[in-house]
Amino acid sequence: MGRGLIMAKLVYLVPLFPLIGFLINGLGRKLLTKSLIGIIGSGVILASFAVSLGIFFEVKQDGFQPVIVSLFPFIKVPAFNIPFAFQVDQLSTLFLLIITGVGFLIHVYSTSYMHEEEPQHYGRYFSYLNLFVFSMLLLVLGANYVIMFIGWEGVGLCSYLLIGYWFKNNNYNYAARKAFVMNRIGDLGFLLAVFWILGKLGTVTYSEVFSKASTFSNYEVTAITLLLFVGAMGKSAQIPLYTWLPDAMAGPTPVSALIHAATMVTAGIYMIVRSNVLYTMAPATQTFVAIIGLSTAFLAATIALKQNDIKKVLAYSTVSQLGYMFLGLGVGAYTGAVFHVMTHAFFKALLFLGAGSVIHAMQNQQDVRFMGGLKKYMPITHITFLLACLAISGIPPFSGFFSKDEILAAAYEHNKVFWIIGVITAGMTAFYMFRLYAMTFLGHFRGTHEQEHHLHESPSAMTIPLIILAILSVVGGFVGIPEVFASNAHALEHFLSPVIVKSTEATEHLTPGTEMMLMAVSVVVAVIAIIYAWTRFSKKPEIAEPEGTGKFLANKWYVDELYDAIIARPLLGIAGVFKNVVEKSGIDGVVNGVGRGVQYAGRQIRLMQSGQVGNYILLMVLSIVLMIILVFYGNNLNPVLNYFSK
Amino acid sequence: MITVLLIIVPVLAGFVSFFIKDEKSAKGWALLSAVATLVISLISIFQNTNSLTFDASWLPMMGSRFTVSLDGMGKMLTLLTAVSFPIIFASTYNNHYKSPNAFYGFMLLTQAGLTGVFCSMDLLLFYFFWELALIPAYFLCSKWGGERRIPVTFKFFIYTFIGSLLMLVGILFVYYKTPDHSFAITSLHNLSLTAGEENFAFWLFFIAFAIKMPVFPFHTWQPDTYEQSPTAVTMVLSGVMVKMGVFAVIRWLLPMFPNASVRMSDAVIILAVIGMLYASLIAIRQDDIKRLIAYSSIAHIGLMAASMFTGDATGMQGVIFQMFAHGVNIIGLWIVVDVIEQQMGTRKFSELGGLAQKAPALAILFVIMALANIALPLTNSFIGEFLMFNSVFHYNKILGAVAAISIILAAVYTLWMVQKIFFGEVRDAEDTRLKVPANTRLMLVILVAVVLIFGVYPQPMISLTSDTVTKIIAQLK
Amino acid sequence: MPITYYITLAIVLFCIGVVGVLTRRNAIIIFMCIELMLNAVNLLLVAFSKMHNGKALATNPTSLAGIDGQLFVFFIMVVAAAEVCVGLSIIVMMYRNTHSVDVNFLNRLKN
Amino acid sequence: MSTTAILFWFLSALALLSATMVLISKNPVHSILWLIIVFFAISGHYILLNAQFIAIVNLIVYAGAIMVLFLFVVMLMNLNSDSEPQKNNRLRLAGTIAGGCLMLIMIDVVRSASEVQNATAMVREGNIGLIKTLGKVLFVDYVVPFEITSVLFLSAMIGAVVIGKKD
Amino acid sequence: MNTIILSAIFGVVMMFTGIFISNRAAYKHVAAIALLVLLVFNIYETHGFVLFNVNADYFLHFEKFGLLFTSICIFSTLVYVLLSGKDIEKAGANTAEAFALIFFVLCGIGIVTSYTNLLMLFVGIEILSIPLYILTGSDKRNLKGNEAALKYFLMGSFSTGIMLMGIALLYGAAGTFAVEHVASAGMLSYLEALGMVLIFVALSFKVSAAPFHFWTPDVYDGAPTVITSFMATVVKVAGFAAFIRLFEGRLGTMGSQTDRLIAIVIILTLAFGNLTAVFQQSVKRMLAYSSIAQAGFMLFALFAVNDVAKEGLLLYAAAYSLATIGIFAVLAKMDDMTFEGFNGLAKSQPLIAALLAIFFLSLAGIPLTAGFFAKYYMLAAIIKTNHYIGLAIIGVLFAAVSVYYYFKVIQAMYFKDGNIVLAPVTNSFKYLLLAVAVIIVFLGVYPNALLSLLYF
Repeated sequence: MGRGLIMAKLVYLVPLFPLIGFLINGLGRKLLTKSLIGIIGSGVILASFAVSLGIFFEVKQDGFQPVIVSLFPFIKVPAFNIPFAFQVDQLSTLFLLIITGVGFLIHVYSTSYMHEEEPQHYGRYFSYLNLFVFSMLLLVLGANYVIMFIGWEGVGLCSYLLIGYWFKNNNYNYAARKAFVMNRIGDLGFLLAVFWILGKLGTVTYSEVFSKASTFSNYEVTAITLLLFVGAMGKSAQIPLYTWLPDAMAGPTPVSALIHAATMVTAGIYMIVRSNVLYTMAPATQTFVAIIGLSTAFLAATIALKQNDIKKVLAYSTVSQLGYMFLGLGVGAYTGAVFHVMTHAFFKALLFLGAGSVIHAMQNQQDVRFMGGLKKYMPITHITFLLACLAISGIPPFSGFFSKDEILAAAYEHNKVFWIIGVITAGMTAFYMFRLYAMTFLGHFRGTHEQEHHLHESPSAMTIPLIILAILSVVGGFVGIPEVFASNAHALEHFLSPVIVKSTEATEHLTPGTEMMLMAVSVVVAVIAIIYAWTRFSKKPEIAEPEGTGKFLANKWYVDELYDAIIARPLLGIAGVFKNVVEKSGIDGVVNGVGRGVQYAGRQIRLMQSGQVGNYILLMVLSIVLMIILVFYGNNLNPVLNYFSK
Repeated sequence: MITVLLIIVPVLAGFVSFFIKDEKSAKGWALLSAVATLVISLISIFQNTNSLTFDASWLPMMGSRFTVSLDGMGKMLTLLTAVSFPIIFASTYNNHYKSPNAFYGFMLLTQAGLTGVFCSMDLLLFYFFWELALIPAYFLCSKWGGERRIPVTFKFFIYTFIGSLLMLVGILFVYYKTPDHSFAITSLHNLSLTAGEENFAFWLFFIAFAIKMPVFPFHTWQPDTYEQSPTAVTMVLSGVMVKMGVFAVIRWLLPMFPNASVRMSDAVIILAVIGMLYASLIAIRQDDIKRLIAYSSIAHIGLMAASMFTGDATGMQGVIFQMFAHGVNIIGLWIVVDVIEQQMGTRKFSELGGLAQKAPALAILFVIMALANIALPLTNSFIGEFLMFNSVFHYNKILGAVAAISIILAAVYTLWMVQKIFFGEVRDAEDTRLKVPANTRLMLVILVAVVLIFGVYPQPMISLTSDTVTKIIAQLK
Repeated sequence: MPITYYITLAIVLFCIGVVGVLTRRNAIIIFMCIELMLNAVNLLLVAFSKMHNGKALATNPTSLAGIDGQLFVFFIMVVAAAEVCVGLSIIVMMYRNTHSVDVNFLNRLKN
Repeated sequence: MSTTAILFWFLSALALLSATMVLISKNPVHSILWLIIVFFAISGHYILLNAQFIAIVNLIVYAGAIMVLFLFVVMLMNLNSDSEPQKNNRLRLAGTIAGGCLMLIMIDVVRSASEVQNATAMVREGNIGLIKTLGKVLFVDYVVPFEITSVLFLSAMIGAVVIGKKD
Repeated sequence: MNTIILSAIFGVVMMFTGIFISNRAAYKHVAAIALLVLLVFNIYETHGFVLFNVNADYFLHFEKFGLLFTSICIFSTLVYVLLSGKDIEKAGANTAEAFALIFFVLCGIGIVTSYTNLLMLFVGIEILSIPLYILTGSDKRNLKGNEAALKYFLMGSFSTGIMLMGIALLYGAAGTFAVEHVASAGMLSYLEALGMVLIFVALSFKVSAAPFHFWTPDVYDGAPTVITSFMATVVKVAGFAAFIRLFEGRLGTMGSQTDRLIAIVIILTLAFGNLTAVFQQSVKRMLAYSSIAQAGFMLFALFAVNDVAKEGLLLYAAAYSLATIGIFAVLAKMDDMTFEGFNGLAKSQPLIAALLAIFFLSLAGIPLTAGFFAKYYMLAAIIKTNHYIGLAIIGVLFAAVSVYYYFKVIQAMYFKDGNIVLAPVTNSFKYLLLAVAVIIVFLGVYPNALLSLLYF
């Protein structure tokens, strides 16, 4: 290494720029003008993106070895040394590009979207966004689990801050807090895993951990990977810690696009891919991951079927797609998962930004039942949104098709039931996306006149990112095109191969015929779902309140209520009991009781002080008698009295 | 000699302060002396332990000498004390106290006591300072506190006094077990006791320290006292004084009774872990900022208590680091509480809300402090809590995991607090801005800077105190 | 005479004195009972004195051993006289103020 | 039974009886008179023990001076039997039981003491109780306590003056 | 010997002063000067300087501990006379006689701190007690005073009877009254043991140890405040000197049962004193109970009987006496002796309040006051025996209880508001009080100043 790797050594610049942006915007939010804030906010990300590109080109060269840039010792104690170090390799570089690239576009979009905010809040927004990018970059760049954890918690914090951005609204604050707390539950698992690794190996640096991984017993590696996965559950919104993500839509829409679709929620996938060495050693965990991923994908998809809030649909869709990615991880298709992260970043960011554009135009109306027919008012938004819908539905040759099929193929290899459920879920995905599309853009407008009067296409700062993302959504899939279509296929897999260890028990690849067959089935299912949704909802939008199963789905399987009933309420109840009963009457009761006991004893003993000489002398005489008994006949009393001698 | 100065300056300044009738001058004098002490303390950081040792004859008949010295941990804690007081004085500069001369006099005496505790190398001397720190604090709470101050602080006093008296018995007990009948730390660190004696003495000392820290179930004095004390005193109590307990365990208890410490570690750690969860849960249901922070502090101290007894060098390092971190953080929180209480006239969550609109800068600073309170990475408490949880987890995985639940609960109540105070709609109709005086703001900024600097680059503090860790762990082995 | 006889006699007298102190209410009689106790002690001391003297005489015919006992009795009498002097004046003072010597009326001070 | 023994038993019985009568007489004057008889009985014992000096002093100081003083006071106050109402019977019983217990227990302890086993008090012989012997020792060896006792009398005197005199 | 003789002489001198000098204010000064002379001669005696060389070793033996103890008593009395001289004048009509009695008491103290013979113990105790009966009743018009005097007298005589019985039994066993013989080595015989128990009871009565303490609150409460001050301090600690002289050589021979006996008495004393004090409304009566509680601590010395115990007893005597005399001196100037009576004292009399606070802190045993080292030594004495350490723990728990009632006064003075009525105090009174407080604090920081006198 070292040969011409100039950019890789400057990798610290990548997170540094957003940090600078954060500081400038954060401290100077009252001094800077809005445009200046926008320029700084986006500019630093662009700078990071440029550096990332430079790094990418270096990493792409053959024979590239991972570069570790160590800045300073973060925690250095005799038992271990955790440096503040960054690791540049294929995986982190890929994520750098996604984060800074998509991040930049969303920043640009935000300059326009958030333009109505007061300058200081505008500055606050951009500083949060910059801080988020900084944290996310730390997460993917860290050369050890602790640095990753810093980013891991940092993105959680930024997510909290941005969800609660409009802090006057207490519902948003609740959503923010919920997000943070649920993330924390996951973080706890992550942290415990880190402790375990640290205790066993005395290091958390990836390269050392993976090279020493064989010292773990089977039980340990399973436990560690499970704990890490708990972290991923929280961050990437998997069952049972997924309910925060739909609520997180309280934040500004670009935030949803960046954090809750494109980047932060994929941190869990990044982490597992990063730890693929460990996961490959723990097949039990892998199966668990696959099952959780698949269940989440299915559950979220069913919920998405009946949601009417445009962002909620997209949120559940995100949860569902993340489930897909975990399915991929669980069946060993690490590259597939990363591939899907990438394509998902493109089209889901696009969908959210498109939705943002719609919401912007609709003056913050988010319910699709009051939209419709926007096609003619917002052409660019409409086209890009349609492309994204096709991409997510897995229609060839859009990006989603390739990435999703890679996962499904791997699932098929692993277990056919996984595949069947996966395909059904894919069908549902196509259905709800086009239900959403149809109700938003097709048919006739159902909103108020005032809203109709204001309908317009968004400004270019918003549409240009849409267009760029649309292009990426369309062509992005070709980096991972399967072998059946091209000879020089799976560029992504080749690129990532140095960081991913193949499972030793990996089955043979499917025959091209089977693979074609699988693709055909999923495409057919998707197309049928699209046609049904399109025809049904463009004519007769679903406005009535749902009933029966529909109501069950619309109410999200009542999971929030369930959590409330079995976790939140009992916990508060216990806390109340502790506060009002145990603390007051119990512990403090004992303490005060001692005091009261002393007073009571004082009051009683006082009565012996009767003032009567006769009584006093009587007590004295009795005491003398007792004392003599004690001294001369006292041996029989020994057991009682020995109590006082030590 | 520098070490002696650290004690003498506040003592003398404190006595002088009693005679300064004018409020302004008293304040200025206190601040001046506190800053002077800070300067001395900063100088002492760069001296080596030998040159900081001062030894003089005191009570030859009793085997006690006036021996003070500073090792890494001592330097750190005297620094914490020296930093806290100027910050406290400066941040509450605008508050008015009746008879300010006595107020500042007692404050400075408390400072002297605290400093003395941290640098005594003679057990009897240590006990002296231990009490010297308590008495003025009692007067401060009782005289300048809230409505229920008299019974509450009295409970606090008696509670801690019982603890220290038991410790006194323990001190005498070990004194007669030293071969040369001496209170010197070197003699006491080489006791040879039977298992029974060691256990007995262990508990005598531990109860005193446990009350001071406080460890569940000896904690009930604390929330009341914090609530009723004037905030400046609460800062001293929670920022520095509770560290006395932790410090004393590390300085005295563990090295004197290494075997008993190992034997009792299960019991202590279980108590501490129960306390962490218990206090966290209670914190969730509080309606008073001070009580919430008080319970939060109990939870944090519980972690320190658990970690100290794991016998793990890393955990010990974490505890020592966290003493500083916790002190800085909680003082920061109290400063904000003080501002709110002074200006809004209430500390009830149910009566607060939306202050972020009235005082955005304060909100930001408070949020950072709150995040430090929940040990977010890149704040100083993360370092400490990381090391401490690590050690507890290695001590026993189940206990570690259970203890770690408290970090979730910490997030719940801390964010709840932030939300209730700063977010949401403004509660009162008046659209007045919350005035945050420049001095208060400056102090908060300093504290935030400390939080972040040591959160990102904790190494100086770790290196400073590593000698203590090495010594203690060697003693435990 | 066996010394135990004297001891028993003295103790019985002493205890009669004690019982008197316990059962009577008249301060003067209580005081008299105390004097009775002192006399019991005196008797005992003299008896012991003679016992020790007897023992010593067996070896040394001119021994004065045991004389301390009788001297002690003398001092007791001296002290008792002084005490009676003070005690009676206190009782008289009390009587002047309250016209009673009943100790049961001495209960302004209690608890 | 020898004369000594008869005397001993007689005096003992007299002392105990009179002592009991001191307790149970309702009239204080009677109590005093009974007490004087006790003192006489005890003086008899002293004489029996050949402690003549003590016997005489006992008669003069106790039976003579002190008891007369008592008698004066009682008569001065004009106390008669009615002036002492019945004491609470329960307390009386408790007092008697307590005193009885004390007696039993002390006797039991003393009788089992080794020093007194087979020891006798020399009766009607020995000369330490004679005035001459005693006086010698008292004014030679015991001069210090003897002189110091004067302080006692001084204070008693002051007491009598301070308390007894009318303001 | 100097003390015994001189104090007897000074007592007589005071009596004559009463006759020849009609200015009552002068008595105080005469007494103070006499005390000063007494103190000087007593201290000289520790250097071997004796006024009258009387060989009385069979009865009295003067050694450093006893002399030092006497010095502390004399010094305390001096402070007492200076602080409370005015109040003595008010207490009764016979001021000069009162001073004379105080000197006689000191004579008794000189005896009980140096006796070697049970006869002297008896005589000493009586010389100590009889003046006190009189002083208690010196305010003849006060019914409470009368009652207190009579109670004190009756019970005191009763306890004298008990003590004499004990002495007689001891004599029966040993054939002599010399303490060294009585306290000979070896197991106690039954007779001796019974005698010791009875003497123990009588002395316990004198130092008001439970369950023989019942007279204390009533008498202290009923007596004129200024007399209570003297009784509760100087006289009481002298009782301990008597106690420890008797038990000094006894430790090895008393056996575990007697140990237990003392232990139980200690616990009872601590319990009765502290618990009952908690409930009191009147500060004066509270102090009476607290003096019982303090006695409980001083009894530790008796239990341990070692060097540390003796050093501690000295310190305790000084610390306790000075602080209590200081408190009573202020108390005597107050109309309302309840706790409420102290409300707001800090406002009207800041200096006096501060000094009172120091005295109370000292009584509570807070460090930096002499009271702390006093308690410290007592605990040390117990722990040094490496035996019955549970007793030390019980002791400290009750010490914590004692904080409750001592601090109630401090709370009243500092944290509560009220209109206090205090008789006018002179500046010299204040300065003297200040000096006492300084001594207490000085001994609290450097107790060696006093203790090293034992070993110079």
